[in-house]
Amino acid sequence: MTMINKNAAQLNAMVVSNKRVGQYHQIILNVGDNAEKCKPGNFVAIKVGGDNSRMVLRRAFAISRVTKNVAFGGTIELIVAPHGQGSKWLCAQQEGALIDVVTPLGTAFGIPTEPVQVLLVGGGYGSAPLFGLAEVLNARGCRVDMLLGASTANKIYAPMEGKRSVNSLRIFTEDGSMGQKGRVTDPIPSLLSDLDIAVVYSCGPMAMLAAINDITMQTEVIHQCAVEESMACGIGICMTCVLPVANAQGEISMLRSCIDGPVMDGALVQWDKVGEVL
Amino acid sequence: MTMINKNAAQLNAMVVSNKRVGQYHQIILNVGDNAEKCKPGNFVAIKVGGDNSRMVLRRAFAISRVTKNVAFGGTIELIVAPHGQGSKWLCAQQEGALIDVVTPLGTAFGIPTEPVQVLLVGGGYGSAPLFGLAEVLNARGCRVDMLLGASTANKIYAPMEGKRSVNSLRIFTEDGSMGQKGRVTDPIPSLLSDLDIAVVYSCGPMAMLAAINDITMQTEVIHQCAVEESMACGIGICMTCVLPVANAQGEISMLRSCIDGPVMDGALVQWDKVGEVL
Amino acid sequence: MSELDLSTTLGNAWFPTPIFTASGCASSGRELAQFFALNEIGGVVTKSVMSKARTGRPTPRMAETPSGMLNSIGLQGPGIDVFIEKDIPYLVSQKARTIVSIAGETVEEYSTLARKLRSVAGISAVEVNISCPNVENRGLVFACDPEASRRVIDGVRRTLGGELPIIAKLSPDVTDLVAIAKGVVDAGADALALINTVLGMVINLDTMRPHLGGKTGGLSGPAIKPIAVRAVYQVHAALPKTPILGMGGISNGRDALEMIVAGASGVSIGTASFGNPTALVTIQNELRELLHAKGFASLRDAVGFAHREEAGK
Amino acid sequence: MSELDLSTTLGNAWFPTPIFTASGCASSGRELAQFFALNEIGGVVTKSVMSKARTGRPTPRMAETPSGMLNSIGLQGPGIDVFIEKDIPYLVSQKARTIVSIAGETVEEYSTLARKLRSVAGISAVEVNISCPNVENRGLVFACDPEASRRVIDGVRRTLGGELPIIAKLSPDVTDLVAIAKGVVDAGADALALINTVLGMVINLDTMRPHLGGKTGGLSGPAIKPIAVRAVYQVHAALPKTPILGMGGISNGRDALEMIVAGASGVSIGTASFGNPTALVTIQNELRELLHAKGFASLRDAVGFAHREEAGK
Ligand SMILES: Cc1cc2nc3c(=O)[nH]c(=O)nc-3n(C[C@H](O)[C@H](O)[C@H](O)COP(=O)(O)OP(=O)(O)OC[C@H]3O[C@@H](n4cnc5c(N)ncnc54)[C@H](O)[C@@H]3O)c2cc1C
Ligand SMILES: Cc1cc2nc3c(=O)[nH]c(=O)nc-3n(C[C@H](O)[C@H](O)[C@H](O)COP(=O)(O)OP(=O)(O)OC[C@H]3O[C@@H](n4cnc5c(N)ncnc54)[C@H](O)[C@@H]3O)c2cc1C
Ligand SMILES: Cc1cc2nc3c(=O)[nH]c(=O)nc-3n(C[C@H](O)[C@H](O)[C@H](O)COP(=O)(O)O)c2cc1C
Ligand SMILES: Cc1cc2nc3c(=O)[nH]c(=O)nc-3n(C[C@H](O)[C@H](O)[C@H](O)COP(=O)(O)O)c2cc1C
Ligand code: FES
Ligand code: FES
Repeated sequence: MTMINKNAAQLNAMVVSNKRVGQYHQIILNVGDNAEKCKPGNFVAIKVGGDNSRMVLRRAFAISRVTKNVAFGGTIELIVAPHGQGSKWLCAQQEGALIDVVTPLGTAFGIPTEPVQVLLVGGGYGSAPLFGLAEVLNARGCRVDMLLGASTANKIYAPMEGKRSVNSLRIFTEDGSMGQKGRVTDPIPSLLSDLDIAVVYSCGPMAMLAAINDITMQTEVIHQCAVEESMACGIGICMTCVLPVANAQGEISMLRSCIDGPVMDGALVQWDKVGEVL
Repeated sequence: MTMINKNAAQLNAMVVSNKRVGQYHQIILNVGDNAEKCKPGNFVAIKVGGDNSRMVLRRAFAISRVTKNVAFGGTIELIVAPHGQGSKWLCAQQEGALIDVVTPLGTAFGIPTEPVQVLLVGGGYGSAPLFGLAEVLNARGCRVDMLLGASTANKIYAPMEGKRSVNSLRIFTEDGSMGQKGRVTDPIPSLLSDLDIAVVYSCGPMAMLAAINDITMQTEVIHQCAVEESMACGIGICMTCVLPVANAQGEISMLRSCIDGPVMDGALVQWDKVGEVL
Repeated sequence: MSELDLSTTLGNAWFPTPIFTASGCASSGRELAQFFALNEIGGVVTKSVMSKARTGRPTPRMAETPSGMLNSIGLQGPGIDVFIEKDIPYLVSQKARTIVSIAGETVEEYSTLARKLRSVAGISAVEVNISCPNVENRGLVFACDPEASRRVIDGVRRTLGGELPIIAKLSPDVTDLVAIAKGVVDAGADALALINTVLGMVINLDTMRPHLGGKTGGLSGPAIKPIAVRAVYQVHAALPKTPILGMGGISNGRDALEMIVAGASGVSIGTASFGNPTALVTIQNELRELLHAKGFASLRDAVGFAHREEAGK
Repeated sequence: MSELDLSTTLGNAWFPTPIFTASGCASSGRELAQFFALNEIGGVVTKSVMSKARTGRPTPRMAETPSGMLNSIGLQGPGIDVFIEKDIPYLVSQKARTIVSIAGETVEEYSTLARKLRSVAGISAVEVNISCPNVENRGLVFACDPEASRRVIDGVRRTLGGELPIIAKLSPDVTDLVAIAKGVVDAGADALALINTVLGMVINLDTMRPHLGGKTGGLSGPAIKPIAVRAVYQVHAALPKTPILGMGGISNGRDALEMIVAGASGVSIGTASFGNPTALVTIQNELRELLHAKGFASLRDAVGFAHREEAGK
């Protein structure tokens, strides 16, 4: 039996840097040797608000990139949107601050054993883990095309250095303020029929993932998506983060997106039943 | 009818400096013009813990000294013991931080109209308001003798510059680590019989105030003491900070130490009934 | 935006805004007047007054708890006669709309209090705090006993006649809050105040005994907000026509709006004023802005909005 | 200090320490085993299991609240058969002392669950979670109805025989907790677990509806600690011989000690594990140090210490 949370550790990570990038903060944390265990798709759970905080739950953030850094040992990068009190607190942490993290958590993106052609689709800060994923796929010899979308330009996260591992990158904004005007899902049907894509990897809002899945279900293409459900614990003990997923036999059960996800096989997720009683 | 809290205002005060002094922190806050309304004996109520704090109540601190400062306008000084989470948070605030304060609150020490001889007795951080008081009394031409006591040396707060307004200062520690070994109350009976003292001013733990009052009650000497009861609001609306006090007719009622105190006539406080049901 | 109609009614009493002090958290009003004009808010709910003067419970009377506090005041107060003589005229002089909170140890005491208030000018409504021990029945709190609750309200209703609206203030420490609410409404309450504090305790680890002089105390503040919202929602669902004065942990405009869409026609602010003497006006301003931002033309449209039918169901 | 005796008993079951997981806050144990060895703590209380598999309530199932959270899981689980087949052997393999929590919708279902557990090796006690809607009686929660509570415990007692201790887990959402406690002890409970979550609600101001899929949820975490301490203190005062497993907001050693001196023989840690996966061991270490610092020779001496006679009274 595989051990749940088997790579996870709770540790105090130092903030190595914290920079604003558009509407997001790029935060680099020193997690030492633990970085070696972090794979694209995994996430960290962070204690927010300091000692006297009224916030009792951790916040989940995707690990965007993992680096082996000479000065600090291993570091992980997060791309954080200042949303509510907890993420705002995180975005306000300065270099040198110590942060209580549990990492790495959750499933990772599956990497093809063959150098196939893949499509990466990200919405908003959902692009964060895709650049780290692209590096791995690229090293495996895959051809990586990427589509990023958001409502507006400064919600697009697309760092310069990230583009190196990507063969093509197209950007879509709903207001047309960057790249093409429209939705990131618009070009997918033609891409899937024109190119020989084996896997679509996606990360972003649930509605986007569901829309992508509608498209891939018409094809033979595998859809690996990183879902985002509210999580109270991040380690599988609370049962709050569930969504309906079928197994190979077609039996549907409520799986925990923190340990059976966030990366899931899109074809098995019962998108129309998310948020319903089974 | 006098207005309750009539000088009080809620304002954001900047931390001008924060220095460790023995076991205490000397914290100077810029309160602008409001400083002019602060008198020895008054206190401030401070919001602690920042935006997401689970601490919902303000913390009360005596105003130690008031200064007119060229750079900042009016400042007030606090002497803070890092006791629990709230006071520790305050002691950790750095220069430049903005702090939400309500000030000045409560009654002030009564100042004699004639230049009489007075004795000031402080326990622990209770000495804080006494130096500001000494300045005022000194300016009025009073002879000011001061006794300070604490369990041990670094709980004695007796700043150099404060001593200027004091004719004599004697220090007592229970462990003998500074000044004389013993209690601050020990010398009071002989001082009251040897010197022509008109008023004893006291500030410190309730047990010390009660002990002083036992002594002054044997004499004609007036005892003005600053009491310290747990306060939820500091402004007279919650009724948590009460203690039994007689009026001129001898009728006892539960007075609020935040608006009818902290400075009270020791002779009227019913020391033996504090904490009892009337 | 200044056009947005914030006015509300509790029974036949009209108030320009839905923001009230909470009983026992504004003393007699004078103390807060330094921080804002008392007629700027919806109204002042006075500290519960009894027929005789009371010195209350022993100290310590408070303990801070995570996102809340316990209090054990024991209804210290001057008694109804001094209250009518000294406190009401002050509130009237400030043009504050006043809801007088009364508390008793017997059904008769509540009626006596109501009788004294009947002829007093300048009162908008009477809040009947039934979270008091009933000395005639083993000290069982009135609000925890459906029959005793009814009898108190019935007595007050008969004494007051039809003029002044009665707001019955209930305790959340019961198995079936809706049943108690229905009982007091049947007995003549025009409106309900929900919720009083939740019974709690803190142990002092220095003395190794209960920290409060009165051992147990009432829990208030943000910690109890989810309990209060649930209470208001449940009772509004069962009694949609009965106005509710909602309270429990409201500290900002969002909290106030949550309570209003759950079913409250007005909200009382208690503990938040201890942390922030200007809380009432801040919350009132935030609520106005939020209602506007959410597209409501008036407060009235927002009351109970969370209960609306789901589209397509 | 390592000498300090932390051991405790609940009925005839012995545990090396008084620190337990809380039902529903440690799943089946495996998830936490990465963070500490399950046999290091007093024991694991498993998620309440029902006779059939259940998918539970719709999402969202949680909302954070000031110093607490609401949950609405709806007892999702694999059903007793799969549980016995898969989860118990794992816990046994880890040498974890195990308290199995059971939940039912009818009195009969509880007895059925007890019957299945009777012959299972490696169980230290059964916790009976009676905070479930009684489908035979208008969905009224068993724990809110003294008679239904008694009947559940009575049925489980008869089925189990005298061997396994029964811990009845009560809800704080009742008018008279002591009466319910007495009833279930009369019916055969060896110990009590106090408290389950407090019913609450959060409104989502984006959708302007109750945030949780199940509308209401259970409030847990530090916010409810004063309610839990009060409940434990009250019940221990009334039933000093009945061991109590105390819970509700315990996040550090001081909280645990507060609960113990109020009258708990053991404590369960729920929500704190969500914020801190190593909470149980941290709390256990802090408790050991605190007991030592306060001069206790054993945990046993501290249980109920806040109730001791006052000197000279
Ligand atoms: C697996 C996973 C990966 C994520 N990766 C990222 C990322 O890379 N960058 C990023 O900016 N955000 C990411 N999020 C979303 C992030 O967790 C939320 O924005 C954050 O929890 C909000 O906390 P808050 O205190 O700022 O907001 P509040 O709204 O005040 O939070 C209140 C509660 O709701 C929960 N919550 C609120 N929004 C979300 C959400 N969108 N998803 C899950 N829980 C939520 C919080 O955790 C908290 O418990 C991720 C979420 C998950 C589950
Ligand atoms: C009029 C007045 C003047 C004071 N002046 C000073 C001063 O000059 N310097 C100084 O260091 N301290 C002073 N204190 C005490 C100071 O208010 C407390 O040390 C502080 O409130 C403790 O808060 P905490 O969060 O650190 O401790 P905690 O113990 O965590 O506080 C918990 C709660 O208890 C209350 N509380 C705890 N201890 C006291 C106490 N001794 N008095 C009143 N309330 C208490 C707190 O306000 C808070 O609500 C004064 C208190 C009063 C009433
Ligand atoms: C210090 C204090 C005193 C109170 N006194 C009374 C009272 O006299 N009568 C009453 O009906 N409620 C009283 N309450 C309860 C409040 O009116 C209110 O119902 C409760 O505190 C919840 O609101 P909050 O969380 O905003 O404080 C008191 C509450 C506090 C904190
Ligand atoms: C997510 C969650 C699930 C829970 N599930 C159960 C359960 O299945 N059975 C039960 O008896 N109690 C359950 N509880 C209640 C806890 O066991 C505990 O009584 C309560 O949360 C108070 O403790 P805490 O504040 O330490 O969490 C659950 C609590 C939470 C937060
Ligand atoms: S977040 Fe707790 S089980 Fe997934
Ligand atoms: S502290 Fe609230 S009345 Fe004095």
